[in-house]
Formats: sequence, structure tokens, C-alpha cells
Amino acid sequence: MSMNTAPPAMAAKERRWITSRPVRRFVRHRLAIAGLVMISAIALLCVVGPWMLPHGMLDIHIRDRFSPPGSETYLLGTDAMGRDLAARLFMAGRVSLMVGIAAMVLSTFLGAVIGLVAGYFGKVIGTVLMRFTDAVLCFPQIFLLLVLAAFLEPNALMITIIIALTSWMEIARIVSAEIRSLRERDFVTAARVSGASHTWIMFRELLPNTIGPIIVAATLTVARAILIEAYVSFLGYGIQPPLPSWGNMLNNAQQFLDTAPWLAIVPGVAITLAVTSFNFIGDGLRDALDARSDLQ
Amino acid sequence: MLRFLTYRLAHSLLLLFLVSVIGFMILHLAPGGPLSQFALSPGMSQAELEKIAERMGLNRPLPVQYLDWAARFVTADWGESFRDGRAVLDIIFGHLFATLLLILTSTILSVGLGTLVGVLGAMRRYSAYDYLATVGAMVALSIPTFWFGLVAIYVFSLRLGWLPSGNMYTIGDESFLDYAEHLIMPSVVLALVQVAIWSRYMRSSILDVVGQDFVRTARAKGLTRRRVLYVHILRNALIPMITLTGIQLPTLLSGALVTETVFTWPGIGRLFLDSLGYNDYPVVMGVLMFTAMFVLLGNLIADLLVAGVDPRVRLE
Amino acid sequence: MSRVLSVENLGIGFRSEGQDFTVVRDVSFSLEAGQTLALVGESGSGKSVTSLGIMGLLPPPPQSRTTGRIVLHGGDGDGDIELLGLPESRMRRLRGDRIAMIFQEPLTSLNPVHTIGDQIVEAIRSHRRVSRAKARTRAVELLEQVGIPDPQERLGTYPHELSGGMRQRIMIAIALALEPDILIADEPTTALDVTVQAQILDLLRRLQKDTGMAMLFITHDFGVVADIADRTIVMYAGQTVEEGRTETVLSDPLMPYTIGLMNAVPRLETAGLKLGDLKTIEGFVPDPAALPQGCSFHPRCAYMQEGLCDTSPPSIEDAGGGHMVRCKRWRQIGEGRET
Amino acid sequence: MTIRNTNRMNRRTLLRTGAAGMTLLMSNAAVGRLAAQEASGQVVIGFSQEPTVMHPHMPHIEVDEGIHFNLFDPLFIVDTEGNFQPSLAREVPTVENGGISEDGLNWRVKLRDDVTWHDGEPFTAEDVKFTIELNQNPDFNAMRRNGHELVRNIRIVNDHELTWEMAEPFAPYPAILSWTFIVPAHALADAENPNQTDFRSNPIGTGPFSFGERVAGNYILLNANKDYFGEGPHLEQAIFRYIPDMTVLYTQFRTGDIDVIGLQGIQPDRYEQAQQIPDREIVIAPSSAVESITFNMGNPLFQDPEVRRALSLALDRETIVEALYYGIPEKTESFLPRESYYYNEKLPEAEFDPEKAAQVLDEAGWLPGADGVREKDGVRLAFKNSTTAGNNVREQAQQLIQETYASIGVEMEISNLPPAVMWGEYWMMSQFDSVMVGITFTTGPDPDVSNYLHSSSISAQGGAGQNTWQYENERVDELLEQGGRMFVPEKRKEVYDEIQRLVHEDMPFLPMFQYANLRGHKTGLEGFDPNVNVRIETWNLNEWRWA
Repeated sequence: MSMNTAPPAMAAKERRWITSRPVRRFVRHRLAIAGLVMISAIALLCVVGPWMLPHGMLDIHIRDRFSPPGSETYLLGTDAMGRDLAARLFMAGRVSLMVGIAAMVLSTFLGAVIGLVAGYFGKVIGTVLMRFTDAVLCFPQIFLLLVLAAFLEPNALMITIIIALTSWMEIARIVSAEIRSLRERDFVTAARVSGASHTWIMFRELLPNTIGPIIVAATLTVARAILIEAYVSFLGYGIQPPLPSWGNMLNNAQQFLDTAPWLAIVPGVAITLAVTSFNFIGDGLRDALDARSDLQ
Repeated sequence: MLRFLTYRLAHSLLLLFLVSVIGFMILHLAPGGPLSQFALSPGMSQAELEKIAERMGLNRPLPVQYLDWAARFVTADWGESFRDGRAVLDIIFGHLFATLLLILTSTILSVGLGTLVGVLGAMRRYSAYDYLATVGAMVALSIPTFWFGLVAIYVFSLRLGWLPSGNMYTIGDESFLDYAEHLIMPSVVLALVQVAIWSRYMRSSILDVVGQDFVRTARAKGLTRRRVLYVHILRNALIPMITLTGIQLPTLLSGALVTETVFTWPGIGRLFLDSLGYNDYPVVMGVLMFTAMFVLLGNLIADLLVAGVDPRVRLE
Repeated sequence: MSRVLSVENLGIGFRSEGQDFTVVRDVSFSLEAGQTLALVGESGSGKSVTSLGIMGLLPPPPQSRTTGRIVLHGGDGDGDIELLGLPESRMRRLRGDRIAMIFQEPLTSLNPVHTIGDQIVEAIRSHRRVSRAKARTRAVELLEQVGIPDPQERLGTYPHELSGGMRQRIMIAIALALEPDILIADEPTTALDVTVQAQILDLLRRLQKDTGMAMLFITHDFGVVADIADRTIVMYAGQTVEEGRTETVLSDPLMPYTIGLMNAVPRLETAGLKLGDLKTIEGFVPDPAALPQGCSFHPRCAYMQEGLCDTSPPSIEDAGGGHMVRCKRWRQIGEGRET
Repeated sequence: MTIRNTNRMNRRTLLRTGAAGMTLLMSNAAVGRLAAQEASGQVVIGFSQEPTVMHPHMPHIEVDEGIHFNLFDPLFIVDTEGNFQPSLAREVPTVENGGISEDGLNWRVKLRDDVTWHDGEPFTAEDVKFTIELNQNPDFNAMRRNGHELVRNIRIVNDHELTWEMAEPFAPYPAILSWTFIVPAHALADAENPNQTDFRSNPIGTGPFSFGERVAGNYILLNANKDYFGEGPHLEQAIFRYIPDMTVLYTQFRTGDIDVIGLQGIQPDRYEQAQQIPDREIVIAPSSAVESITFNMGNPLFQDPEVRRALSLALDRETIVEALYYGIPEKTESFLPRESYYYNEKLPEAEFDPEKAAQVLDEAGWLPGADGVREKDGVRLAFKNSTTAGNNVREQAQQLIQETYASIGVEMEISNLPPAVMWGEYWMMSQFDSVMVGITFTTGPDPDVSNYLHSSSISAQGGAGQNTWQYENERVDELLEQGGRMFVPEKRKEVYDEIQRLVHEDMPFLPMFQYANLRGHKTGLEGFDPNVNVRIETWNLNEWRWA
């Protein structure tokens, strides 16, 4: 029960009526559930899909190339080399989702550790780390990312690392701000007095208290990472063929835009659906985990 | 005020220094080099390439190269392009107009539309409209900009033939209409994400303000709804949006880069990508520094603006 | 003494996420010119919602619905006006003009980005066709009236530059700008220091005397009630649970909830001596969507009798001389006190 | 060297004017006046790369030469047939006409006396001397010194004649001179730093067009040089539009926003569609670049000739050319372009026979291992193949090859790199296993390929050159040295026929096809005549005109 519609004056006074728990709030969030269902379906298709199709993603059928969607054995048509687009789409989904999630894990880890250390130690270390974070934030992400991508050997791992290296800053800021506000709380003082080590306090006492915002930011990072992978691969700096990704499928599709538009439309829709799912989930999580969510 | 400015400038300078070090390291520590583009020219050899590298000063120790670069940078000499030998700053300024035109147009679009969508959403909270706007914004945030641009080109240029598929103007016809025609697709595509962001934040900012006591006071005074909205709610709700605009600058520039590449818009983003392709390090470095300065300056201006419109904020 | 406002069988409910619940039930009272009525209760008892209902500031249907009658009685030849169902445009014209309101948080009740001068002028000019200059002159008068030094200069200041007490004075000035018939004061002193509280109460009393307006004073603090109110209504869970002349209610409270509230007031004689006597009522105001069976106060009531209080809701009864009580055991409670 | 001492006009032009004799008799000044009267209209040329380097001797890429050809003139140029035609020189120096001594060591060049720079200064021998010396100047950031380094004792005989000596005979030097654009001494000689001159943004030449303006990232505008000494120009303006996206480029060609689509031109898959566009002519323009799979002979795997033979047998050139490149380029066996006088037509055609390839490997002792990949002495027959990331069609070819190779038990891993990495030390210092690349081996019309095939050109072994496959064959070395000193084409051809045969046999790389680009122009544009000997189609813009 929430008093969302109560007049503003009531909101604060009647908050105690709100008996919400994060899980219930999330479940009630229709979009979040839609997102969860959608992304599960996509993931399932990507895992199981390739086995259910008659063609492998690398099988070349030059004669059948540019078959439009729905032709004979090709569900979504074929590409410029006569490879089954559906098979490639699903395999590409694996790659893109994996890259997105791995980049999220890596950047979350990086951001959390930097934020934690910066927030906990404050003073010199904190200042240095946060200034560094600020400096990296000055670069528009795509610019920084392209510089890295242009000079490094492109493969899935490298792209993951590059994306992580350019998207940890937000989480670092969130975590360091949270930690700074938590640092002086009683339970931390108590832990310190009882002789707990810095590491213990940081990871066992402080980090769990910031997990809500981290989860929200991490979910949105997956969405962004998928978009970025797509863009970088589209430009040809990303994941390299024959390994398909949604982004590099678009790279190849660009030149056939007027003759075989499905090559561009199919992966684009897949990206949009996947990213939308993660954004919906992130929105739901924010509502569920963030007390101020009403206002977001 | 003065103290604030001094502090912020010092802070910005420190950040710029870090930015330059990070940029320089990435550019110069990475394998490959600026000369690889000449490798396949007839009659080229590694020995020739090394001679060119030496003449260009590319084989000196990195710190020396950095200091040399930095010493010139502070005197507004950002080096010369490896390609055409023009001053980097001139090249950047040469592309600035296109980028500014694009981002300003799309910002006006997105601020206008985003505010409208956000205000309506906040005013009719939980209505079908609000729900639709929320979902719409989330989907808009999820569509890959470059792909959206491609689809737009496919539909409006290739299929319908209504709009030009790229460039900023037709050579020989540089009329206002011609510019406008070229501007429509890129600015709309760039605005898509910005509208989504703006409307979301606007909605939440409005709800934030609507919930404040002074709005109730205003209504209790018997003001018209319109006056409450414009004089009391919007005025306050827009203040955080100024800060947001500053914070969103990097996103906007990233978006501009993507849009410029899809629509071959001759702006900074396009310049950056081209220079990257040709390993034109001085220009790449210059654009990196320029965007960072743009972002820092944008945020500073945003802070000053907030201080200007919000009497509670004192610059210290 | 003329009646300026009658509230009859007021009921207010909200709808949230498809669920309806009632927060004010069957509340009736009236306001007399020059008199003060106090509405007392804890947070969530429905007193603030009642005041917003009178002001017409509740969210529009279907998010909220209001039943009963609220009648603004005309003075100066105007007829009676039924406020419920009045179109917003007409209601707007009454707000601030005939009925004004001040709020609990002077810190946040003023718009931070406009000068106080503008905010006063705005109130005047939205109801009267007067020039800016005239409105400013009036604003200076008002500031003088509410006891603000250097009023001319204060017009150009922003709310955050003033203290809480000052800001509440500004709020009062705005409310009084058009000499309303009714002033609703929603916990106007709660957020202020004790010394400032007294000043503000003095000010309100003085202004009431000068203007003859009726005041609806909302508070949870019986100390304040004693200070200012002629009549008192105690509300709990959206209902009137006790009502009467202030002296009567204070000296002879019959509803256990009222007794509990009064015990929660630090009195001068107990302060510093027997702090242990300062009691609070256990528990919370119930969720309006899940009211307890029987008397809604019974889960927290010290006088609760099983089988009586938890079965059917009590009705309101006259304990003599217009002292109304909603409690099945008011007689026992009253007797207990006498013996 | 065959020399046709015609004016700088090709046969088509002569036929068109229908007054060949007249034209030849006309003084150059007359031609110039005629051009001035004629010049009308403009042409918009779309390039997918941006010309930025206006100084023709500073490091640049092929698109820049599209501008150089029009702003400047060399002493003589190469026509579409591979013949030199005089430009700033009155005649092409040869052994026959005494311009080059028998031993190739002494040169004498006579210049035209009717040429002025765009700024009105007269063109003299001083300019030629300056240009060659500029390319020798250690402080100057020259693109290539190759050939110029051998020039000694440049002597100015008079304003329009000069001589020099060569440190050693160097047959490709005429070819090098044919793209050595003469730059003005008066504008450049006084520069304190030859690398930082105003000339780079405001070039002055003698060419048919003068520099108008450049809007960076957008276009370059050239204006007709009405005093041009040669034919034309017939157009008032030429606009080089930079349109970085191939799809947009094609669209603008289709809609008529650009008149000519140049450089990489139209993508092969659009050939059929492009031919349907009304009022457009699509031209297949052969390029001298040859696409091949190259092997790094430093890798023990490729030192086994049987492996190279098997890989050649399993290379389906036919499908690559026909399906992926839509049959536009032609299969080739040689590294020399088909149009070259020195092209060896008798090379046996490579077969495609995967079964035979498997058999070859079986016989050579490469037997399938547990994972299906062949092994020999514990070495797996697995290697990487790299190319520039982002080249779609080439990536498709890689994938096709990968599939066939896999079918004979050879594992080819595709590992593509961004250009900056690919063409850096990875390529130059032979750090790759194998590469798919299109290379122009020749030096203009000259068949000298020492830079790519001589064992002294292996950069990875301290040499100077691009023998990145580390090919070493003593006989080839000998022949290359011999051919480099020969000035009589008929005799020289025998040497290069033999070199081509030997390399074809050794297979340090597998040539697949000679590139051909689809270019298009609006119907009514005359004079568009791609030249395989130069890198860009705007080499003869002075002859273009609207019908």
C-alpha cells in the first residue's frame, strides 16, 4: 500500500502506511516484469535457438544469399553469403549479451572498488581517485572508447574490457558518495573500535549497504554496454567476423540497406528489445530499491 | 564568487591535466602508429617510414613528446595535423559550427519537446498518457542511435526521397531552407535520446517540486493553475535541469559523434573518427582535449546559471 | 456571533492503485467569526486532510472524493456558497480571498526563488485589480502588521535569508493580505522554537481580534490548544472522537485518546521533575484501508474492554453541554475521575 | 620505351575534335585561349576519403593525388596505355632522343617555355631542380625519396633546360618522375622550415586547375586555370566532395547530387542496380592492385612448399570473384597488372581442387589429428589470417576460405586488426602468419618490384622494403637487379616474365584477382578515362567536359 496519490502534504506524514518491501514493489512494477520476461525469452532463444534451426551460423550457401525473411528454411532470411540470419542472430545474441553482462560485471567491480576505496579512505587517496574519476568522466564515452578500440586488437574480450574501462565512473561516484555518508555511522565506528580491518569494514560492513544503488546502476550498465558494443562493432572496431554480434551484423547490413533491408532491421530490433528489457528492469529495480523512486 | 571561480578553474585545470595525460598515454602507448596509413603506398619501406617518424619527432621518449606537446598546448598551439599541416585548433574550429548547429538544434528540440512531455506526464501522473510517455522514453533510450539513423535514411531518403541522406548543405545552394532540410533527420535522430532523458528528468523534477509545500501555498493563495505551473513549479523544476544539461554534455557529444557518422555531418565527431582512421594523432588529441574542455566549461556555465537563477545557491 | 462556515458530514476518501480508502468520516463542525476552533490529533488522524478538503486542495476525482457539505456563509450580502462541487475557477477565487491558510513548515512553504515581496504582491494581484505599486504598499503594511522590522527592505529578500519565525510571519501576512473570513492554520507553530511559538500565537490572537476572522487551528499539541482555541475537536482515524468547549475538553476529557494526547504534553509542573510521567500512546494510527473492528482506537486504548470495544464501532454521544464523545465507556471514565 | 610525341591528348579527344592535324599544329597558347573560351560548367566528384594533403611531396594517400594531378604537373605523365607523354618537359627523355645516356647515368631534360604558375610567375628549370632537391632535403618530411636519392649534380643549363647525373642506373626513375609533381621554388625555397609552409593550405601549381577553397571535412573547390598550357580545362570548376559513407555516396550519385563517383566507387553488389539508373554510365576501371593471400615465410609452416601448394589448390578464386565481387575484377596469376607491357600471359592457371589439396598434404606427411586439423611433427596446420577490420567483402572472402580450408583439415583463424595496428609493425616487420591484402606491386608503369620481392627488402631482417612475406630466391634477386638497370622494354620484358614465372611457382603469396573498381558518371560527361597506371581517376580532369 502506498500513498502515491495522496496530496503532497500527506506523503511524509503517512509514509508509515507504506508497508512495501523491495521485492513486492518490483513485482508490482509491470514494466520490470515485462522486461524480465522479454530478456529471458531472448536469452532462451539465443541459447536454444541455434539448435532448433536447420542451418548453422557459419554455413555458407552462396546460391541462397539475400533470401528475404520467411523463405523456405530461412526463418529470417539470409545474409550476403547466404548464411541463415536467424542462426546468426541467436549466436550474435549470445555474444552481445555476454559482452554486455561481462562488461557490466567488470565495470561494476572496478567502479565499486574504486568508489569504496575513495569513499572509505577519503583524504588523499579518495581525492586522487575521485579526481581521476572526474577526469575520465570529462571524455564523452564514445570518444574515449573509439580511441581505445582503434589501437587495440579487436575481439570480444578486448571490447568487453574497453567498455568496462569507459563505464565504471558512474558506479564509482555512487559508491564513494554512499560510503562517505555511511563511514561515520555507528556500526562502522563500532567495527573499527572492535579492531576490524579496513578490508573487513569496507567489504563486509560498508559495501552491502550500497548494494541497492549498485544493482540499479549495474542493470542500466548492461543496457548501455550492449548499445556501445553494437556501435563500436558497427563501425568495424568491435567484434570481428566470423564471430557475429548484433553490432557487426549491422555493419555488414549497412551497404545492403536498399536491397536487403531486413539485414539491418532484424539485428536492430533485437538490440532495441534487449536494451529496452534491461532498461525496464533497471527502472523497476530503482523503484524497488530506492526510497526516492517515486520522484525518479 | 571570485573564490568560487578560482576554485573551479583550478579544479578544471587539474582535470584537464589528468585528461591530457590519459589521452596522451592511450594514444602513444597503443601499438601501431600514425604512419601505418602510408605503408601500402607504392615504393614504401619500413626504413622510409622510420625516417618519416624521425622527422615528425615520433621516436622521441614519450615524456619528452608529452612535455613538448603540453608546452605548446598552453600557448594555444595544439600542434599541426599530420595530414594537411593545418593548426589543430583551426581544424577543430572549422568543424565546430557544424557540431554546434547540430547539438543546438537538437537541444532546442529536445528541451522543448522533453519539457512538454515531462510536464504533461507529471501533471497527469499514472494516466494512460503518462504510462505511454514513460514506456516511449524507455524505448527511445534503448534504440541504438546509429541504427535509428540508418532506418531513417532508408525510409526518408531511399524509399520516400523526402530528405537528403547526409551532409550539411548542397554546394551551391546554401540557403536557409537547404540547411534546414539537411538538418531535420540528424537533429531529430540526435534529439530522440535527449527528449527521452529530458522528459524523464523533467517529469521527476516536476513531481519533486509539485510535492513541495510552497506549491500548496501558491494554490492556497488562490493562484490560477497556469500561474502555479509557470511561476512556481516550472521555475523551480528547471533549475536542476540546468545542472542536468551540464552533466549530459558528454552524452550529447557522444550522440553527436554517432549522428555525425551516420549522416556524414561535417562536425567534430566526424573529424574525430576520420582523424582516428588516419592516425592523425595531433587532431585526435586535440579533439579529446577540446571535448573535455567543452564539458568542463559547460558544467561551469551550468553552475553559474544555477547560481544566477536560484537565490539559495551562493558561489563559495 | 455569525457563522461563517459549516461542515456537515464531511467524508474524504482516496483512491490509489485501484484501491479506495476513507481517511475522513462523518465530520461536522462550524466556524464562527472571531472564534477559533482547534482540530487536534496525531499525524494521520485526518485533520490536515479535512483542512485541505475545505480549501479544495485535494487531488481531483477520481483520485480523491469528498462527500457531505461544506458551506461558506456569506457576509456583506453574499449568499451561502456550497464549496463542494464548486467549479475550480470559482473555488480559486475564494481561496486566499475568503479562506486563507498557513502551514506547518515555514521553511518550505515559501517559494525559494521568488522574493517575499513578489509572493505577497502575487497573492493580492491574483484577486484584486490593483497596480503593482499599490500592491507593494499593501505588502509593506502587511509586513508591519505581522511585526516585521524594516518592511520596505524585506520585500526584496528571499525566504532563505529569513529565520523560521520570520517566514511564518510572512506566511501570515500573505494569508491576511485580502482580509479573509477564515484562516486555516495547519500546525503553524510546530516547527518553531518555543519562544517563537508563543510570539506567533500572540500575533495570531491579536490579528484575529483586529480582523474578526474565524480561525481553524490544527495541532496535535494541547498546550497550544489551551492557549488559543475557543472550541476543540479531537480527531482519530478520520473521525471526531471528542468535541466541546476547550475548557471542558481540557478539564474533563472523556475519550481515552484525548487523555492519552494530553498526557503526552509536557506540562510546566512536570517538566524537569517527573519526566517519567510523560507518556506517549503506544502504537500507531491505523492504516485507513485496514481499520480495526469496533472502535478504531481500541488496539491502543488503555480502557479497552474486550467484547465491547472490539465488536461494533461506537457512536458519538452528548456528555452534556455540547461535549460530544465517541466512546462506549465514557461514563465509566468520567466516573472514575470523579471518585 | 615507346614514345609517342603527341600533345597531351588521348586518341578519343583527337577523334572527337575531328581535327587532329590542326590541333597538333596549334600553338599551345592557342589551345590555352580556346580552353579559356570553352571552360564552362562544373563537375562534382564524390570521394569516400577526404583529400587533405595539398603538398604533393608530403606523406599522403591516394585520394590526395586526385587533387595533385590537377593543381600540378610532372615533367611527363603516363597515359592509359602505359606510355609517357610530355607535360612540363618538351619531350620525354629517352635513350633514343638523347635525354638519357646509354648507361642511364646522365639525364638531360628540356622544358616548356610557355608555362606560368598560378600566381603568374614563370615556370623555369629552377623549379625542377628545387623539387628534386626538396625530396633529398633531410629536413623535409618527404613521402618518398626512392630514386631521387640517386640524383647528383643538378645543373641548370638555361631557364628551360637542365641536366643531372644518377649515382647508378635506375630504370624505374622515369616512372617515379611521372608522379613527381613540380612545385614552385619561388614559393617554397625561402621557407625556414620546409614542413611548415603556407603552401600546404594554399598550394600554387602549374596545373589545369588552381586551388579555390577547402572546407575541411566537406569539399575542395578547384577553379579552371584559364592560362593552362595543355589541353583544357573545359570545366570552370571542379568540386571534390568528401562523403565518408559508401551508401550515402552511392545514394548521392543516384540522386544526381554528385556527377562522378570516384575512388572505391560503387560497391560491386550494386553493379546491376547501378546500371539501371537512367543517365548514368558505369565504368569498370581496372586498378593495378592485386588481391592476394600472403604467407609469412618466416613461419616454419609456410616454409613447406607443399603446404603452400595445397593452400593454393583449396583456394576457390572463382567463387570469390564471381559471388563476392560479382565478377567485376578478373582472376589473375601475376602480381603485375594485366594492362602492363610486362605482364606474363603464359602463367598456368591455378586450379581449385580441394581433394587434390588434401592429397598433397597427405603425401607431404600432414595427417589429420584428433581435432580434424592436420599435423606434422607435432606442428598443427593452423594459422591466423589478418586484414583490415571493417572491410566487409574481404571479411566475407576470409570466411569462405576459412570454410574450404577447414574441409581439408587446415585451420585458418580470422584475426582482423584496426588499420593502425595492421599496417604498422605487424605488417612491416612480418609479425603476421598470413594476410589478405591488395597491393600495387609496380612503380607506376614500371615493372620493378624489388621493393616487394628482393631478399634485401625484408624489413624484418634489417632490409629496406616491403618484402614482408620474407621471400628469398637468389635467382629472383639476380633478375630483379638486372631488370632494374635495363632501359629497353623488349629485352626487359623477358627478365620480368621469368620473375613472374618463378614467383608463381614459389607462391610466397597467392594472387587471386586484379582489382577493378566500379565508377560512374553522368551521361554527357566526356573525357572520363580511368588510367590503370595512376591511382586515381581524376588524373585527366583537364580533358573532362560536358557534351
